[in-house]
Amino acid sequence: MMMNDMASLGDTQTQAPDRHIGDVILDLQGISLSFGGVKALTNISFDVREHEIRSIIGPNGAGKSSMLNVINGVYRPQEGEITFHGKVRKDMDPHRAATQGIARTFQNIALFKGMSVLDNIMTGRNLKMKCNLFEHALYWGRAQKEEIEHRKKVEEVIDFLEIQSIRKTPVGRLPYGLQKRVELGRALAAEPTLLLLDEPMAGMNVEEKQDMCRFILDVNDQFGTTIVLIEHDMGVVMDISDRVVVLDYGKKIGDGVPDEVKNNPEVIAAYLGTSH
Amino acid sequence: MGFFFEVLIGGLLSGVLYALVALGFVLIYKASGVFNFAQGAMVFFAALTFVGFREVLPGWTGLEADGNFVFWLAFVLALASMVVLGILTEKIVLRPLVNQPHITLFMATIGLTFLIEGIAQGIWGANVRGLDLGIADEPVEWIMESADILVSKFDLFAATIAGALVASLALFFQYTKVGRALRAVADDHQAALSIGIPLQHIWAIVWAVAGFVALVAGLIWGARSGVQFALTFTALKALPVLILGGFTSVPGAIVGGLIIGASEKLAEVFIGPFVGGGIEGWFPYVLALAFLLVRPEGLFGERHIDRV
Amino acid sequence: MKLKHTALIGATIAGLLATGYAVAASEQFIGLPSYRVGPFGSNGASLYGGWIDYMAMVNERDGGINGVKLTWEECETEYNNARGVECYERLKTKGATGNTVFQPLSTGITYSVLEKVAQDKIPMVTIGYGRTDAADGRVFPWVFPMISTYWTQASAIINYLGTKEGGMDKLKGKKIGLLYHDSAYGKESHAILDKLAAKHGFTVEKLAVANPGNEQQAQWLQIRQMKPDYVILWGWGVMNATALRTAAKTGYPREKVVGVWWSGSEEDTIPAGDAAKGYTAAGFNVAGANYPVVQDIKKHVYTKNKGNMEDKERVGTVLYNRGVVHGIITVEAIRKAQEKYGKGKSLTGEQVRWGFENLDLDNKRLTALGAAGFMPDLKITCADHEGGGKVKFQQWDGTKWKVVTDWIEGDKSVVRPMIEESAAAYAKEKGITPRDCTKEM
Amino acid sequence: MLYREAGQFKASYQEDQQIFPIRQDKLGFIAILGFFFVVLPLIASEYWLQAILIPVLIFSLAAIGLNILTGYAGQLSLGSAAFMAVGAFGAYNFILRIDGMPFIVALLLGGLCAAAVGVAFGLPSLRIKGFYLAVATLAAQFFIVWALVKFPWFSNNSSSGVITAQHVEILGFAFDTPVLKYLLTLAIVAVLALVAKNLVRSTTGRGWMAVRDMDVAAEVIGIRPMRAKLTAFAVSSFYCGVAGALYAYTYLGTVEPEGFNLDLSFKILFMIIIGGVGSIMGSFLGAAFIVLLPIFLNVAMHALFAGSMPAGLGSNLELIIFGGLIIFFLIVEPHGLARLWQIGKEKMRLWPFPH
Repeated sequence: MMMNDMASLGDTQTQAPDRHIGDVILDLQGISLSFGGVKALTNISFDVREHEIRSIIGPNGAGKSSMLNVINGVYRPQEGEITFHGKVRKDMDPHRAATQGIARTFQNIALFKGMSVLDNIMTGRNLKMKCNLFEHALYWGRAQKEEIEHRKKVEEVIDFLEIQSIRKTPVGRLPYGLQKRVELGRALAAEPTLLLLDEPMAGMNVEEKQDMCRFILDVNDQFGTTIVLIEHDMGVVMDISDRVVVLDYGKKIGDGVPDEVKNNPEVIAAYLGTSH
Repeated sequence: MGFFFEVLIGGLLSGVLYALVALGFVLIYKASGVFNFAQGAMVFFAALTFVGFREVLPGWTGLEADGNFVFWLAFVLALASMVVLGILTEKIVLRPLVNQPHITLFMATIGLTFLIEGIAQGIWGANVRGLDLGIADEPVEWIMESADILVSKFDLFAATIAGALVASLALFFQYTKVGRALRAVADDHQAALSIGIPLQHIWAIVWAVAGFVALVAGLIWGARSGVQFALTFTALKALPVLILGGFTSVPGAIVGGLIIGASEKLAEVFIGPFVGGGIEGWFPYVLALAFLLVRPEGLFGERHIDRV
Repeated sequence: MKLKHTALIGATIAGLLATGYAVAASEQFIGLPSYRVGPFGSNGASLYGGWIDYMAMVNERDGGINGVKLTWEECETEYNNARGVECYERLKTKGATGNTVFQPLSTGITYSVLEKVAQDKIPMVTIGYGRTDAADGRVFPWVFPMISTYWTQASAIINYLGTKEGGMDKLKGKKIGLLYHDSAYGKESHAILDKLAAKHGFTVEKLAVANPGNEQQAQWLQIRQMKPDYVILWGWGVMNATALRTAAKTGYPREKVVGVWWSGSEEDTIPAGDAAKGYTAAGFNVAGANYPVVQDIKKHVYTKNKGNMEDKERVGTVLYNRGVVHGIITVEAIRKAQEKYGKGKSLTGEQVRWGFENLDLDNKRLTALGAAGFMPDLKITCADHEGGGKVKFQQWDGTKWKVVTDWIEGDKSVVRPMIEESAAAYAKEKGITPRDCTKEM
Repeated sequence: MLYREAGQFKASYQEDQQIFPIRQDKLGFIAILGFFFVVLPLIASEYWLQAILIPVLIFSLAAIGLNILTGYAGQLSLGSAAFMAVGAFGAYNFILRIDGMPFIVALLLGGLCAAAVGVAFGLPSLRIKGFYLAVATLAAQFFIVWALVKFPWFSNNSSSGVITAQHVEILGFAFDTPVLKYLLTLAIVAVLALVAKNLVRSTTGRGWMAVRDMDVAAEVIGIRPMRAKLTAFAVSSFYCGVAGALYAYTYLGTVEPEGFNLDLSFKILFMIIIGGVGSIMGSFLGAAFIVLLPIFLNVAMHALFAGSMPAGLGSNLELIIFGGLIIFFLIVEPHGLARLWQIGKEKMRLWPFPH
């Protein structure tokens, strides 16, 4: 376990929480993905266990984001088999991934710029809201009750992420760091079992990074959410990950606990840019 | 079968004229991302200005009204007016609206349509005028005699002019400095700016060139059905061409024009009678729509892949 | 501050009262829902120009109608229904007695105010357009589709073709193409031509042209294929010039193309250039500036520089003269109404309506007006709001229109029953009890 | 000082989610409603009611419809007028062909016809975006008008394709005077505006906006872009359809298919751009602006230059000023009148102590 380095990152986290890494919930076997002849991913296999923080690292263009896109159904791999919660997935699209409890954030912030923070996070609850168009049109009655009920959940997320003061601000007006946080909030509002984070700390200063790390660990910790994380900051990755998978040019070149990966010669070569 | 080819050829030649109007849209969209709805009004403005100058010049200068000199002088003056209009549009309308959403710019060009229509008729009056380019609009006799297929001399002339225009525009963009700069701008505004291409300068040039295209289109359309307000409706003929050929492709405008022209005529003649006729108004749009469903990027557009 | 305010209001009221008083004595207000911009602006400018010039002439020459000066105000409709309704409402209350006649020169606007005019008691006169079955004055007391409706005109065109062929019986077996504007206006031609085709034994081939009609390659190639004996051109705006150009292009002789009156003005032939030569069109008025009435306008209005036309060359064109016809009919109806309700008085719309309904412009009166041969004689009755039903045919010689026939009448025995049938259906749908015309005076 | 929200605390989410969380706004709104429902019918002239207020209300409704589609769901449409036509002809045929059809039901059914047609023409939006879609919606514009002219059944075989709206009667009460027609229009528009407001602040509306702002992200959090786009097309066309039916029944009385032409579609688009994209209130402001501006220009032109200028020039000058003002307006406030209103309110909040 990698809990010993925690103190340096999260100032509030001093004692190791009680986490049980469970069974494999997501298993990818022999995934290959190509766009019009260009191979993005070649024969990649790895698994994700329940409650763990699993990182995907690799140089630019290694296929990390493509990997996330495969997991939540944005891209469909040409080859390979994905098993999620013990069931082999056949057809997949992002909507179905969402209904199965997969939520994610994006490398380039993909918030709904014209909407307020509150509304953005509320959209995360949409799958859990059952009223139909006509009830919405009438509003008073079931729709309002539902709205208030889910507002409570959303306010919990807002409290958790400490963004109470910007609740009603349109997200387009927020600074970058806060937007990233709101995006995390939107994903959390869906109460996912599997959370995919695509470079949640890119472009942040040290302080913001620390905050974000703390939130990720808290999510993992308090809600038991399984997290798949893409991140460039090696320090952070090695600190908070349970296991790390390393991609380069669409191929897997390393997989294991951080220490293992750190000392893998192929990984070192890839990062230093020497021969493959 | 002869009739089929007659309709087909007539349609293709009409299509060239649609392409001519569509070309103006493409130039501006390519360079500045503006869907310039005022292109139709520009066609009207250009033709009316030309005819207007042709009317008043003999009085001002004492020149012979039907002479070649007056024709070309009026042409040059009309062209100058279009260039001024293009530059003013860029300066007064587009520059302040830089970075606004596309739809805002689109709306501004509709506002511009009213403005141009008002100015054109305010200056030259609302009278409907004839325009004679000296080419009779009658069948080419030897084709008529040998194959009994009707091909209009005027349409052939118009197609030649359009072809020459496209060719010269292609050369202009390929081989001149301005042309290269324009292509750079079309590819990537930011990148073009960063290597020192004066974006707004380019825009002004493009609007002026679009004005020139509008003038040519206006003369040909004006000779066909008179110089009158209805010239603004030529824009509606160009829109399906645009979706078919792609907003950014010059060859797309030409090929799209040919396809739309030919298919709408064939549809009117061979499908029209079964549904009561008059389907030319909507058929090109439905055709373009059906095509888009299969190929959303249009005939020559680039395939767009969403990156997340 | 307050004092100033009160003073201002007082002055305004005083001003209003003063003008109201002055107007009441000697003015008759006519609201003009004109259009001078947009696709038909050219047509509107000529027509309203002629109308305004005629009224100005009556004011200048005669000092008004029995001393009652005509006043008018234009309201731009852009040929748009909603704008037309706004103009109708705006003009309604202007002048001493409100607007006393509404003539929108647009079938769309006619329909949009059709019910309002009955409520507001303002007669609506639609000369050569509008709702055809409104010619049944028993159902439509407030609407006057005068001189000739579309149906009468269609029938007159067929009669003209009959005379050209040398007798109506010669039409048997003939093929007539109908090139129509694909709209409510163009569709008016269908029912009547079908009926006449059945009666005379010819066939009608209908070809629709999509709005605006600047492309007709397909239609004329079809015409070339089906080789009709005549083509009736039922167009409007740019469609007419394009039709003539495309006819020339496809080699169809223009001598065999006959236009309706909205296809038969200089605005239609000039842009077509040489292609228009030989083309014939119907008209309930003719072109030409030599008629005494037009000469009077020139003398009393244009020499004083008070003319409405920007382009004086257009005085005497078909549409300009049509405007003069509008003026003559309006003025004569007011004159007629004054005979009943008091000469030298401003009349209400209701009173002017009576004038329209009892209008009788026989040839003697037309000669006195300087309009003999310029427009057909006309007699309106309670039941018949059309009144005339005669048209002349003019041929374009390349530079101007030349009258080629005398007045030709439509076939009332076919048209009138159709009008009555259609009007009865409307009355039933709307729950209107038709007036009993034997009791009207 | 009057417009101050300090001291108004929200104790529950319900209070926080009201349409007008600020008390002054609510009072102001009630005052406006009262003015339109009670005061105006008493003081407005027939001209104002029939020629201005009724069309402004009807166009507001159409603008709300287009705003739902374009402003909230981000799908540009140039076919609004055609959907109005479907509503008008739909309602006409329901009343004509079914005995005892109540007016309000026919109105809603007309709207539903428009919604169905709207969904059919909205299907391409699943694959086509932006201006390509906008031009594609022109297919709807031209096809629908053509079909209404071409098939005489729609106009009950009238020789010209024109329909005359039946008398409006609700529960035996005839709405035949301008005041009553105005009140009927106002009531329907007010209710539907409220419904629109409810929709856009609920999950449905958030779904639309999510698809508008970033459709890939919307799909990833479980919103179905297809459903969002098609419901937007349906609801938008429904609004346009009801507006079209009102256009026929409480405004013009007689309509022809060509009346619902491209110009009208553009006009409605102008209303939402000038009024404010993505704002219900902006739809009202935009409609008022676009209806009133040309009338104002016409009146002003007559007042200033009557007789001293050729009539044709006057009309063209109006057109020039209209076009110029639109461009000016887009440059000065690209977000529309609704934004100006908002800015005005922010200023009020600080007034008279801006710091």
